[in-house]
Amino acid sequence: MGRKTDITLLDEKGIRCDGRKIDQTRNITIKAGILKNADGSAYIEFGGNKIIAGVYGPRDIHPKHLADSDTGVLRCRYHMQPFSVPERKNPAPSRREIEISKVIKESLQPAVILDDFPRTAIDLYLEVLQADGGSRCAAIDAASVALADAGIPMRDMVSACAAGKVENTIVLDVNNEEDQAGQADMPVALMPHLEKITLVQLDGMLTPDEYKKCLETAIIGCKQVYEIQRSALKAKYENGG
Amino acid sequence: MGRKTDITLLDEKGIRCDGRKIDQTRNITIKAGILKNADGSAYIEFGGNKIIAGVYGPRDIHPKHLADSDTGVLRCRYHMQPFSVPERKNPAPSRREIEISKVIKESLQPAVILDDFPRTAIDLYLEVLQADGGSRCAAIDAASVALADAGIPMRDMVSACAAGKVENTIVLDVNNEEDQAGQADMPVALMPHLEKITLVQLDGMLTPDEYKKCLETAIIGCKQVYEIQRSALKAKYENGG
Amino acid sequence: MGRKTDITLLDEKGIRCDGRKIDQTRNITIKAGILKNADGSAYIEFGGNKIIAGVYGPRDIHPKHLADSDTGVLRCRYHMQPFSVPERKNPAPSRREIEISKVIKESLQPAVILDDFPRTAIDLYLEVLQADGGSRCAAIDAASVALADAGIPMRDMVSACAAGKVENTIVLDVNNEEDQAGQADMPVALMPHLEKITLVQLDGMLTPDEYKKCLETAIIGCKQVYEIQRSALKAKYENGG
Amino acid sequence: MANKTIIEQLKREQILDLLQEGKRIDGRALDEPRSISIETGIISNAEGSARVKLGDTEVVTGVKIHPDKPFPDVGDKGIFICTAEILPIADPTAELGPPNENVIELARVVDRGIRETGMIDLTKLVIKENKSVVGLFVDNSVINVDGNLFDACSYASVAALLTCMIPKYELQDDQPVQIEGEKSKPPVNTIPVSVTMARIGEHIIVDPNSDEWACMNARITITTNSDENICALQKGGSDGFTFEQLIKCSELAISTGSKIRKQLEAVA
Amino acid sequence: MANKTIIEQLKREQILDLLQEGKRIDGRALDEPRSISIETGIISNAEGSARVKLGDTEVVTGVKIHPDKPFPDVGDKGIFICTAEILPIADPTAELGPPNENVIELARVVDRGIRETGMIDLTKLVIKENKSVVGLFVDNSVINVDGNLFDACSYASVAALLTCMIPKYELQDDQPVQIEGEKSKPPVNTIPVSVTMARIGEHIIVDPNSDEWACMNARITITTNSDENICALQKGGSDGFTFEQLIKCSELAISTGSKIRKQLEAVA
Amino acid sequence: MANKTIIEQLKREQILDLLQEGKRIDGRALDEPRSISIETGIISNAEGSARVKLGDTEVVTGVKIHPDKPFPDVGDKGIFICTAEILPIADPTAELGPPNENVIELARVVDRGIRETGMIDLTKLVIKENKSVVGLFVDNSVINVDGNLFDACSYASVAALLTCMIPKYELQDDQPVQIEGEKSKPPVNTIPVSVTMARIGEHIIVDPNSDEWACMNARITITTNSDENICALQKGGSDGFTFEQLIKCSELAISTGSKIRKQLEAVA
Repeated sequence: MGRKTDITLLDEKGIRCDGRKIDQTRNITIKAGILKNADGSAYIEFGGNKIIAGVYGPRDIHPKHLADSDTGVLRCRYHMQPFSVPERKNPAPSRREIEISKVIKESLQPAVILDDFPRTAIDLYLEVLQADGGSRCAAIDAASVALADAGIPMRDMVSACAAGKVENTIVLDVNNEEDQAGQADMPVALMPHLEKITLVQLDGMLTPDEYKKCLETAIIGCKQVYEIQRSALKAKYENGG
Repeated sequence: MGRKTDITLLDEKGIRCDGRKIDQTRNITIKAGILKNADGSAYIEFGGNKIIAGVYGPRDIHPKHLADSDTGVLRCRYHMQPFSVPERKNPAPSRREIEISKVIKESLQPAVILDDFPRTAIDLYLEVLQADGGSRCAAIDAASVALADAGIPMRDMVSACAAGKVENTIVLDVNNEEDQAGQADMPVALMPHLEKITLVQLDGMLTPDEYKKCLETAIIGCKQVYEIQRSALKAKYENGG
Repeated sequence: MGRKTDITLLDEKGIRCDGRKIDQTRNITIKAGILKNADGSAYIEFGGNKIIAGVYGPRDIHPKHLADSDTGVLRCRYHMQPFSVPERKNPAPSRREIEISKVIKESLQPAVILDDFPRTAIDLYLEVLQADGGSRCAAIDAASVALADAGIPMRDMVSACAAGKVENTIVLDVNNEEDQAGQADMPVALMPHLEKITLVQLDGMLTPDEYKKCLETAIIGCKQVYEIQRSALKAKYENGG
Repeated sequence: MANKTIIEQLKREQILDLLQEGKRIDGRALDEPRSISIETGIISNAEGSARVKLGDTEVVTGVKIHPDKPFPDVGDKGIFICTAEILPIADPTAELGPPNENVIELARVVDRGIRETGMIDLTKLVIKENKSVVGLFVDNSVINVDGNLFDACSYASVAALLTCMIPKYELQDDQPVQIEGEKSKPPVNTIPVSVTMARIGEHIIVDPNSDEWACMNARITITTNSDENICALQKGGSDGFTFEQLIKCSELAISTGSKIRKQLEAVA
Repeated sequence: MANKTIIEQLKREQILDLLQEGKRIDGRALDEPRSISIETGIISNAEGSARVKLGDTEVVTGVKIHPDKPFPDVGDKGIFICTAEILPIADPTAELGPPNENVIELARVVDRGIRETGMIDLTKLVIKENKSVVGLFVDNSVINVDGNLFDACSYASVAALLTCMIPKYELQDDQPVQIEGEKSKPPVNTIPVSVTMARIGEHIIVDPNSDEWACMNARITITTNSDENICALQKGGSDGFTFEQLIKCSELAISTGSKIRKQLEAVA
Repeated sequence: MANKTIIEQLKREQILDLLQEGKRIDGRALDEPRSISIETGIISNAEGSARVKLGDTEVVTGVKIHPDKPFPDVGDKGIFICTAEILPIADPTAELGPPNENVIELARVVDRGIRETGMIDLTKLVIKENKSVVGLFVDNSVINVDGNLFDACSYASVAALLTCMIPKYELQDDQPVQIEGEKSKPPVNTIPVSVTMARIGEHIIVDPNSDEWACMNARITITTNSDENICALQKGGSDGFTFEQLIKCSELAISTGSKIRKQLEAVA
């Protein structure tokens, strides 16, 4: 349920409060392999989001009873720095962070081939340095690149982008102002080649038609993100990373 | 130490604020076998108390170093729902709940035959849906039925009821108003056939004579409860439970 | 950074607010072997500090994965009683107590010969009954006696005393008033025979010359403390302890 | 953890075989939820309460109401918080201690489903703007687990809210004080209905029981409001959905939800 | 856990054999507590303090006093809270970390014994009704364990309370401020004495030491006040008592308590 | 724990052999810190921020500023709190969960180094004495570990503080309210520089990297201010220093610190 705002969220020419068109994402840049110690890593700037993804593993699990003798286990922690948000965040993990960690994990599990690594874990850490609207999608986008950078075998990439409703119009990649004031925000993650949707959530209100439009719009965004993820990995390996 | 009250706790005809006589318990109903998943269970309404007891076990103990190679272990958790009391209760276990869990466990241990189940635990969970005066006695009464329902071998039932002092008179089964305003509350648990008292606590002030009278009164109450426990188990098995 | 005070911290005759000279420690008494159950123990009064040190071990470590197959492990807990300070202290260990536990452990490690006890721990517990300025030094002094009392083989004693700056003068053993108002406080621990400094911290501001003077002064204090530690152990064994 | 026993594998094969024939293990149609029983007003210490059975999944829910400080920046709205706990009596694998990620997700999805529909008009729960508001605390205690806790907790929360009575408060001496005897029904805008569906193989089933839950590929919970709009979604599980499957799920959520809403409306 | 070693079994047999002859392992009579030594005023940072030895069980206790908000509904009473901790120096098996059920029971039984006798007149510790009251925080630190911590902590708490000095506070600007130099003795109504007894076989013994504690069948702690009435009871241990044994325990608690009370009165 | 592998032992021997020749494993002189790169203003949600690389040790630090109640007894000073966290991406051995003793020491040493120099004039951060002050919260997130986190976090904290902008607050209705658009530079008295040295055998080296950290005998962190006085010290590690070594360390801290301070001054 949104709050009132004085900002013009969408003008008569279809231009949004940050100058974007309705089918345009914010600026996205991804860089692979940015951490020395991690087995794989990536840094994403997605609008105002600045997020580092780091991967360790496959590695042994402690305590052992959490291990699975048939398959590897993907573990995921989404974590915001105290300074990443306007109001300083308490460093202890919030319930929101724990839920986001879980939905991110479940959005990536379908892509990661874990069967080759029984009794081990792949640990994925997502560190939000600066948070803006859509941080879970941005985190998934960086995570997918970091997993690939770590050499983890994958069925497909996972590319995420939200769509939403602003002034009764379905738009791509809702930003923070739009989310605060807005009518609906639907983060989506897609395996672009397998055409499987591995994350979908919704806050807001959509008619059945809007729901369909919103999904379609988000999928287009995911595919745009996929190209940026590919380029990031390519850049890393062309630079002999 | 009680608080002042405007209620007439005991009138000249020996009738208490809720209409009971001094040697009368509140309404008690017990139903055995009410949960699908638990190995044994019971539901009790005892005055305003509404409590579910569930038993799992004998089952393996984790972590293993808590197991005992000579005998089984009885574990017990008394837990109040947030909505069970007038002021919403924080869901984390309070010190009061931890102490009550311990005294309930120690009131049941003498009855439960644990030696046949080395290295295992019998887990007893007491979930208070609605709390009124005397909830620990009510919990023990339900627990005893749930343990029997789970087929745990027992030396005897354990039947519990409080007695107390109201207007300088020893009365059976102190209710919440009497406890708040009252002079003494003494919960007692009894193994009716073995005539052993396995729980006794006291808040309040009693002369040595009153103490004796109070114990005797509580024991009479326990024996009344025992008949209700028996009927509950009988009803279950007659209904082919 | 000190606070203002009305007390004359150092008069024209070089006498301090508690009547001491600049090179004089507060009263120190140490008694070895004061606890029945502990393997070794000591009680120190050092100015207003009243601290009990107790040692258990070498003993098995739980959980086992914390054990070291090559050597024993020294573990240390510095803990203040709720009533040990003017404002009642929350019983949970504070960050300050955790840090002090660590620096005390590292001040004693060089003296304790751990190699003879692989897979075991020596547990050192420091219980502050009453806290005054310089409690970490007093704790180390008691700890060293308690370790010796427990028969733990040691390369040397560890003797601790602070020096500091008051009214631009370097003084021995800063007390609480001096610390509050004062310019610098530097706790130091010394192995007197091996002439190794195993603890040094500083809060305050010292020129390089003052720093040297302060270290020298503290070392003199440590050597005085050492004599008291020796006497305490001697007294214990002469009394057939 | 995920070590599937042979019995579990056989059960999955059996469930899949039946689904090929359009049947479910307990005889239901694919789009058929289990029977729902709702009892309200069962906890006199709570301002609202309900006991809901969804098949053998069973929940007791209480609504506690008390005045509170508003959250910063939303001083013009009351507080609504929904929690969930899986009691250790509910399931042999339930864990004691702080809630794990599954329980946190459960609570947050139930909370969001109700919150995002705007079921309760929180602007009507203000005692004094920016100073003091009414808080509604909805606590779900799961007492028996047989799959699909999301919907069971959601129905119990909605039923407890629909039947709660809100005390009246006034500021006296800057402190909120309850006015004895004046209670009112909650300001209800719409009735949210949560419908959880699982994908097993290529089949979409409504309201999975615990055998189905254990072998599903992915799940989705969709909450709709009285206008049959979609107000909250949550995909879960370690696999995904196709676009077409997600459209089908939304249709099922609306059609199934509409029937369940009638049952919820009847308790109010 | 409960794996009793052979040594423990032999010790239990020895203790039982002696009890048959009316003797105890340390030579005491069955109704004889160990010697009690009480030192007070030992912690200058505390408003009251005591160090108590009950045989080789040893406790240091401090009373801290500061103004606080009253608990809701009891705005006309000061606050009294009693805690206990078994320090890791006290016993090789003492655990670090949050208190376990034994330590929680210890603290609550000691607290209740003192509270239920009404030892301190809390109505005299009000600075301003419903706004600000005086809080007494009694913290027991056990430094050596040799059985029967209940009584040792109780005596130390009572001795520290009897000798504490309560600062005077006034509200200034709605904040409680301490008036320098004005301190008073606590408002004492009665002196509680806790007596803990164990049943070993059919024998009841007073003040069990740790060997006796390890092999008892059940225990009971009874607190009496200066009028020799019974104000608090707590049964513990994994077995029970007969009615006759409980009557006998109450008589022992009164007779033994009366002697110990004289020793506590002497410290005030 | 401390089970040193053969590889670690060989590395220690190699490091010691090189030190005998006055050389280090990465080619630096004994008194030479690694190169330091400092970027500021990188987090727009923070009032100040910095990303510092000290060799391959890397830290991101943010300063958050908000009004707060002053600590009791220091109502005439603002609040300064510095924390540190080693993120799990930073090192394969980093632990999740509450900070362990190493992380607590790290945070407290960095905090004390800055606090004891009096870098920020906290008396200028008072909104209303005893009522409301400005709080500076400096949070260090270590993102890659290659030894000597103390200095990396200290430089990042100082750089973030030097470049932070402090909002202006006024009391309105007893509540601190931010005045839009009015921001000022922090009141800086001096620039603290932390220099950490390790003793390996009899050699003192500046800014140990992680190989050196793993095999050092003892370490010391010395913080100096702009006047080249010594303001904070922390010895660590399981061995000690001689008096002469400690004097040498203080000289190295001043000479090395003086160069690093120029680099920090340049960011302001």
